[in-house]
Amino acid sequence: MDFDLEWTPEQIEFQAEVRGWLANHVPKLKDHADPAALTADEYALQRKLGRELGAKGWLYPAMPSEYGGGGLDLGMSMIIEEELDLYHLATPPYYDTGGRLGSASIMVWGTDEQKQYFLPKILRGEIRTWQLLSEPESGSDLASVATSAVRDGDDYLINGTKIYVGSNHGAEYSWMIVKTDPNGDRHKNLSWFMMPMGLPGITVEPMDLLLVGGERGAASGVKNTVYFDNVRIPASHLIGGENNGWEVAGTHLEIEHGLLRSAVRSDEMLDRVMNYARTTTRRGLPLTDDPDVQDSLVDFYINSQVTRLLHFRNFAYRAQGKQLTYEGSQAYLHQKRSALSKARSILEVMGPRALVSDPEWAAENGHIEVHQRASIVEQHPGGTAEIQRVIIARRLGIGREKREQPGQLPSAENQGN
Amino acid sequence: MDFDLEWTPEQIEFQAEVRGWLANHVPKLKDHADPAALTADEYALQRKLGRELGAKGWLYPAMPSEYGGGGLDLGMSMIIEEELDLYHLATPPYYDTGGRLGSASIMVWGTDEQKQYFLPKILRGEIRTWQLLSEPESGSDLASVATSAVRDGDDYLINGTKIYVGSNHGAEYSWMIVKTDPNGDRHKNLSWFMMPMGLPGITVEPMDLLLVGGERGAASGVKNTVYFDNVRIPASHLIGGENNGWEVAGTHLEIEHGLLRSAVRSDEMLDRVMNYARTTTRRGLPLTDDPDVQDSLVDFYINSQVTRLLHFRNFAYRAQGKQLTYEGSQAYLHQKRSALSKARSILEVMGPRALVSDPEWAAENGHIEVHQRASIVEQHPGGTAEIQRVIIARRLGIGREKREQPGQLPSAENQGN
Amino acid sequence: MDLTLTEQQKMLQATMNELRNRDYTKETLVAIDAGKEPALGHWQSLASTGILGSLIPEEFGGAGASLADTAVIYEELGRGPVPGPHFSSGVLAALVLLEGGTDTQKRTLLPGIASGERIFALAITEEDYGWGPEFIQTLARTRGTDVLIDGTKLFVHDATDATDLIVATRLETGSIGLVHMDKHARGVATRALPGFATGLSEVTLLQALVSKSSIISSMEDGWDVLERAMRKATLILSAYQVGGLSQVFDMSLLYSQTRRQFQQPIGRFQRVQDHVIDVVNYLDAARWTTYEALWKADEAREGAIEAMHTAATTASESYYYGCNSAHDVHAGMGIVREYGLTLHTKMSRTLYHYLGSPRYHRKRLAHALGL
Amino acid sequence: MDLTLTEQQKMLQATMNELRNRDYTKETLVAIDAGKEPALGHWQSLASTGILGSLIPEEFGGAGASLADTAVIYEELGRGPVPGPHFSSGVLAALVLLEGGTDTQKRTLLPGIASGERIFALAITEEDYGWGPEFIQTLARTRGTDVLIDGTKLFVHDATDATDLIVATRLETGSIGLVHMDKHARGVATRALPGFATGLSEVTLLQALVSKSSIISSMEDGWDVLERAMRKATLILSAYQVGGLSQVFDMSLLYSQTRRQFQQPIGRFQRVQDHVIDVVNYLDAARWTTYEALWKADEAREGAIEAMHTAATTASESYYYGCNSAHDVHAGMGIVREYGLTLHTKMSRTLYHYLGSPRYHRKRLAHALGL
Repeated sequence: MDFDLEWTPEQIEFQAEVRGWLANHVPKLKDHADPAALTADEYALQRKLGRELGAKGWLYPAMPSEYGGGGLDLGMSMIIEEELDLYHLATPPYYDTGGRLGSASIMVWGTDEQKQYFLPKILRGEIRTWQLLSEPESGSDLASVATSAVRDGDDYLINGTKIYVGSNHGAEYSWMIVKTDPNGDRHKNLSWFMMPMGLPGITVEPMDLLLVGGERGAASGVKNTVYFDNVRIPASHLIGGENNGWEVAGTHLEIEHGLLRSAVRSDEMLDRVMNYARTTTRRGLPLTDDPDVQDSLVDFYINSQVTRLLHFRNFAYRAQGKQLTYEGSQAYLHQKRSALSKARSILEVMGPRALVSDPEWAAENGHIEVHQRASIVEQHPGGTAEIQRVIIARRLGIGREKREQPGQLPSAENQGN
Repeated sequence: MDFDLEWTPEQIEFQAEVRGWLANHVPKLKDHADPAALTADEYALQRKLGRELGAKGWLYPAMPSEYGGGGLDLGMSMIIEEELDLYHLATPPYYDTGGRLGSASIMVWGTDEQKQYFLPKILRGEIRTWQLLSEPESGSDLASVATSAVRDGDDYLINGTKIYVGSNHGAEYSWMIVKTDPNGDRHKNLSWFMMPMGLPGITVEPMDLLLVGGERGAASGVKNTVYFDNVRIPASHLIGGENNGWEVAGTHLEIEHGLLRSAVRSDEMLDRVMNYARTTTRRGLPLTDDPDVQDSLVDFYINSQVTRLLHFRNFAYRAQGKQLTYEGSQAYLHQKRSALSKARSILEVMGPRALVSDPEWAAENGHIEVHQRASIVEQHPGGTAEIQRVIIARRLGIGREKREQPGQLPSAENQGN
Repeated sequence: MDLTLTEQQKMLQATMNELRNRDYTKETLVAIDAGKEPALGHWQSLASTGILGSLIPEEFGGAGASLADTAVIYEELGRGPVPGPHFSSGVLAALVLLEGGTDTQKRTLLPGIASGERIFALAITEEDYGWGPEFIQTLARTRGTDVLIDGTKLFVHDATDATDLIVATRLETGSIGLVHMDKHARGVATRALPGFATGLSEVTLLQALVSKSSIISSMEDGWDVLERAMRKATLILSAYQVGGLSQVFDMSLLYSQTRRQFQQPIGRFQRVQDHVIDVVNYLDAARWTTYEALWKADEAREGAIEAMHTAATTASESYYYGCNSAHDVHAGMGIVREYGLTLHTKMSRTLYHYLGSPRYHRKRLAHALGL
Repeated sequence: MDLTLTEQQKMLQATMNELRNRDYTKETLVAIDAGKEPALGHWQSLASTGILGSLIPEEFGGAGASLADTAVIYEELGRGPVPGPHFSSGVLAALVLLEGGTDTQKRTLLPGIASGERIFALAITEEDYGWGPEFIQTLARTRGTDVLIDGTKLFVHDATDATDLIVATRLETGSIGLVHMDKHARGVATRALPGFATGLSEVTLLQALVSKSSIISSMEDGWDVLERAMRKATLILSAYQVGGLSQVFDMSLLYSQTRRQFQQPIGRFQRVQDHVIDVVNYLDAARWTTYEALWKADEAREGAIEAMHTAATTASESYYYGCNSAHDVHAGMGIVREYGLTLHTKMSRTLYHYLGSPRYHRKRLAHALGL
C-alpha cells in the first residue's frame, strides 16, 4: 500500500501553475465566521472567481472539456482541490450543490442536447444552481415528494413547495425532483427538472434556522422555502425521462451520500482547536498542560484522522476504479457523528467561549460558535445519519443475501469533484 | 417526596427478628467468585436455608400465606431482602427463576386446585424450579417456540429441546412454554406447563458457555440443554388454559422484564471496585490518587446510582399501586447496558488483574474476572437490550397513538419479591 | 417512601403551568429568543406568583419553601424554557444573602428580590474561567470606608436585566469578598454577549466604588458563602434542566407519532424509536438523581453532597445529549427556530458549564467519595 | 497512492489463509482455548511457513520483510485468532534483538527464532503494572561476570510456551537492562494465570544467574531499545486486532442473514443492523489507521509516531467494543464457546492493555502532538 500522493513532474508543474494563478485571482475576503455575513459585493467577487475558474476548466476539473469541464485526471483535480483548500475554498467556491449533483446527473441521464445546453453553463460557472428536494411532508422519504409537474403541451406546469433550499444570494437555476404521475406507483412517478429560477410564479422566502447557511463551497446551506405557483417550464428541461426520476435520484443520492468530499480537505476545526489550546492559558499555565484538555483534544484528533482516512480510502478506491458500495455512506456517517463528538470536545476545552460570537470574547473569531450550531445542523442534509445506516445495511447485505447495488455514476474520470 | 425507608416500630422489631434469625441460620459458605464452584455439600446447605426460610414464610414473603408465602406487606418483604442482601443473598438464596416467575403466573392464571397443588411446594422451598423458554430456533421471538405438547387422553406428550436452562445442581420442576396447536395462529397456539423433572424421557446436558451460571439468587444462570423425548405429563400440569399461553407469558415477561429486582440490593461490584482502588497502590501512591482512576470510578458510581434509583422508583411506584408501563424495561435496560460500561471502567482501573482468576493475583478473589464475563452474558437473558427497547417503545407510544398495556400481574401486595 | 408530589407541590405545578400557558407560549419564547420581545416583558406577572421568594423566609417577604418545592417551580420554568433572571435573582442571589448576608442586608435586599422589584445577577467568573476561588482576579481595594473594584467579569448570567449585582472579588487580605452593588453605579458597565447561549454578558468594573458595608460575606471568606449557596442552587438548576428535557421528550414523542415518512409514523422505525428512548432514559436518570439529591439536601441526609454532584453531572449531560437525540428525531424540523426545539438546545449548552461543568462536578464527587 | 495489496502480500495472505484452514480451524482453536489441545500442536507447521522470521533480515535466517508485509500475516493470524507465542517471539523479541542486540546475540539467537526452534517471551510488566521503565523493579545485581536476578514478572504473554526469556530488569546503575535467559535456567519459574485472558503467566526469578553477556541492551538503556521495538511491534499487534475484528464482522454479518426470528432474518431489524454497522465502523477505523501507520513507519514518514499511537488506540478500542457489538448481534449464541465468538472477546480483553492501553497511547499521542 502506498498512501503517498506523489506527483509526476508534470503534476508538480501544474501545481505551481495553479498556485500562482490562485495567488493572483482569489479575492481577499473578510474571514466571516458565519458565512451568512458575506456581503453582496463579496459574493460578487466569489462568483467572479467561479467564472474565472470555470473559464480555465478548473471549476469542474474532472468533467469533460467538451462541456466546459477541465477534462483533467483525478490527480490534477486533486491538486486544484488542495490548492483551493489552502484558502479554505473548494470547487466551486460558493454553494452550488445543485450544480455539482445536477451536472453529474445530466452527464448520466441527459440527452446530448441537454448536455450541450445545461452543462457548459454550470461547469463554466456562468450559473449557480440550488438543489430542491425536501418538502414539508417529504424529508428522508424523498420518493414521497408532492410537488407536481403536469404536462401541458410542450410545457409542464409546476405546483408545490420545497424547503431547506439554497443559500442567501439567489441562484439562476434549480435542480429539482417532482411528481409527474399522481397515480403512478411509488418510485415510478417522479422526474427531475433543471428549473430556471426567473420563471414567473416562483417565490423564494428565507427560513429562520439554527444555522443560516452561506455561500462557501463547503457550507451546508439549507435556508429558503421556494413556492411554485403554476410555473410553466418547457418540457426540454425535464432530465432523464418522465417518471424515470427515481433512477436519476440514484445517481444524485449516490454522490450526495458521501462522495461529495474530496480526499484532501484539511480539518479546519482541528487546526483551530489546537491553536486555541496552544495559545490560551489557564491560571498562567498553557491550557494544553491540563490532562483533561489533552484528553479532549486527542479524542478530537483521532476522530478527525478516522474521518480523513475513510474519505481518503474512498477517493483512492474510486481512483483505482473500484466500485464503492457502503463506503461513501460510512465515511459520511462518521463525519456527521464525529462532528457531534467534536463539538462536545470543544465545549469541554473552551467553556462558554465556544458559545459566544462576541468580537472580543468569541474563540477563534466566532468560527467555534458557528461550529457548535453547524455540528447539529449538519446531521440532516444529504441524508440523515439514519438514512446513511439504511444504505450501509443494504449495501453490506445485513439480513439479506443480495446486496443492494449503488446508483449509476458518471465514469470514474468524471467524478473528480 | 420522601426517599426514606422509614420503619415503624413493628418493622424495626421485625428487622431485629430477621437479623437474629439469619445470624443463626445462614450457613457460612466459602466465597466462590464463580458460583459454579459451589460444591454439592454447600448447595445442600443453601437448599436447607431455603426450606427454613420457606417454613417461616420468608422465602416468598409477599405471597399469600394460604399458599405458603409470608403474607407480609412490602415493607416487611423489603426488610427480609435488605437483611439477606448483607449476606449477598436474595430470596430465594439459590437460582429459582422458574419458581419466582412460575408462582406469580400461577397466582394469576392457575385454577384453585393448581394453586393449592403447586404454590406451597415452591413458596416453602420444597422444590426448586427452572424456567424453560428458549430453544435453538427461538430466542427473542418467544412466540415461535417449537417444543410440542400433544394431548393424549388425560396427558400431554412433550417433544422438543430447550436451551440456556437452569443451573448445575438440578431442579425438581420446570416452568415451560410449549406449542399446543401446530396449526394455530401465532400467539394463539401456546401453553405453559409446570413439569416434574423426574419424568421419563427428559435428558439434561450441560452447555459450555462463557459464564457458567451458578446457584445464587442473583446469578443469571443459563446453562443446560434439556431434551424432551415423548415425555408424558398429566393435563393437570397445564397452567392458564390450552392455547392461552401468550396471555400467561404476559405475566411472566412483565415480571422478568425489570420487575425482578428489589429496591434495596446493594451494588456489590461497586463496593469491590472502590475497595480495590482504595487498597491498591501504584508506584507507592494510592490508586485513587490517579485522576484517570477517579474518572473511571466516578463513572461507575454514577451508573450505579442511576440503576439503583430507577429500580427504587419502580419499587416505590408499585408500593403505591401505580401501574408501571415502560419503567421496568427501562431499569432493566439501564442495568444491562451499564454493566458493560462498568466492566470497561473496571478494566481501565485494574488492568490485567481484572481478567485473571488466579488465587494469588486475581483482583477481589476472582469476583472481578467473573464480572468481566458476566457483564457480557447478562445482556441477553430475560429479554435482550433490543427486546427491552421494543417494550419501552410500545409502552411509551413511540410512533403509535395507542400505548401498549402491561401484562397482568398478581395484585401489588403479592409482588413483594 | 413516597415518590409523589405533595398537594402543595401539585398546586405550585398547576400555577406555573398556567403562567407558562398564558405568558410564555412557544411563540413568545421564540420571540424573546430572537430579541423581538423583551425578556422581562412578563416579569411582573411572574413575580406576582411569589416564586421569586420561594426560598426566602417569610420574615423577609418570601415563602420559606423547601428546595424540593422550589424545584417543582423550576422544573416547570425549565419546560419553556423560560429564560430570564428568575434563577440568578430568586435562587442564587437569595441563597447568597441568606448564607452570608448580615441581618441588615437580608432585611434591605431580600424583600425586593421576593417581590421582583430588585433583580440580582451574580458576577463570578472571568476570562480565566472556572468555578473555584482561584479564578477570581477582580480586585477590591480598601479606600477608607469604601472599596474600589476593578476587573472584568465574563459569562455572567442575566446581568443585562439586573438592577443589582453581587460581584466576587479578591480582597487585599487574599480572601474572596462578595460585594453587592447597584448595577447602575459609576464604573459598572454590562454588555450582552451574542451567540449560541442565552443571557450571557460581560460586566466591566472600572474603579467602581461601594461602601465596605456592601460586602456580603464580611464575617467569613466569601467563597465559603458562595459554595454553600451554589450547592443548593445547583439542585434547582438541575430541576430546571429536568423540566427542559421533559419538554424535549414530549416534543420528540409527539413528533414520532405525527410525522409520517415512508407511509408510516417515523416512530415505527427502530432507529427513530431508539433516539426517543435515549431521551427518556436521559430524562429519567436526570430526574431521579435530582429528586433524591433534593430530598437529601432538604433533610440534611448523609451523602447529600455526593447526591448533589451526581445530580448536577447527570442533569447537565442528560439535557445536552437529550437535545442531540431530539434533533435526531426531528431532523430538519428541529433546526427551524419557530418550532422551539432549538430554545432547549441553546439552553442546554448555556447551562452546561454554569455553576460547574459535569467534569467539575465529577471531580468534586470523586473528592466527596474520598477518592 | 495505491491502497491495494502487493502481489507478494496477496501470496502471504493466501498462505496464511491456507494455514488457518488446515491447522487452526474453529474447532481446533476452541479446543486449544479449552486446554483440550496443546497451544503448540501446530507450531512446526506454522514455523515452516517462515513467518516467524518475517522481520528478521536474511543474513540472520529471516525474510527481511517490511512491517506492512508482516502485518498482512498477522491480520490473517488475528482472524483465528491464532494464539501462541508467534508474536512474542517472531515480532517482539526479534525486534528487541535487532534494535539492541550485539552482533553475536543476533547471530546466535535470531536464526532460532526464525526457524521456530527457539521461542522467546518478553517478561516486562510486574505487579505494579505499567508500560514505562518506572514500573520495573526486578533487580539485576552484578556478581563478577554474572548477574543475579530477582523479581516477579506478571501478565507475561506466552511465557509457558517459551524456551527463552528476555527480562526487563533494573540494573545497579539505575538504568534498565534487558536480559536474555534460558527459561529453564535455575531460579526461573513460570506459571500460567487462568481467567478471561489468553496466554498470560507469572514468571518468578529467584536468584536467577546469567552471564553479563546476556544483557541485550549493553550499549544503551534497555528501555530505549524496548521502546523502539515496541513502536514497531505495536503496529503488528494492531494488524492482528484488525484481523480479529474482521472475522468478528464476518461472523456477525452471516448471523444477521441466517438467524431468523419473528419470521425474518434478524438483520432486517434496524436495531440489529446498527450493531453490525457498529462492528464494520470499528473495523474500518482500526484498519485504515493501522494501514496508514504501517506505511508511515516503513517509509519513515513525518508523523509516524502519531499515526502509531492513533492506530494502537483505535485498534484496541475497536476490537474491544466491536466484540461487544457482535455479542449484541448474536445474543445467546455468542456466549456458546464452541461458536467461537468468545475466542475474540477474550482476545480483545487480553490485548487491551498489551504494549500499552488505549489510555496510555492517548497520553503518548498528546505528547507527540506537542500538547
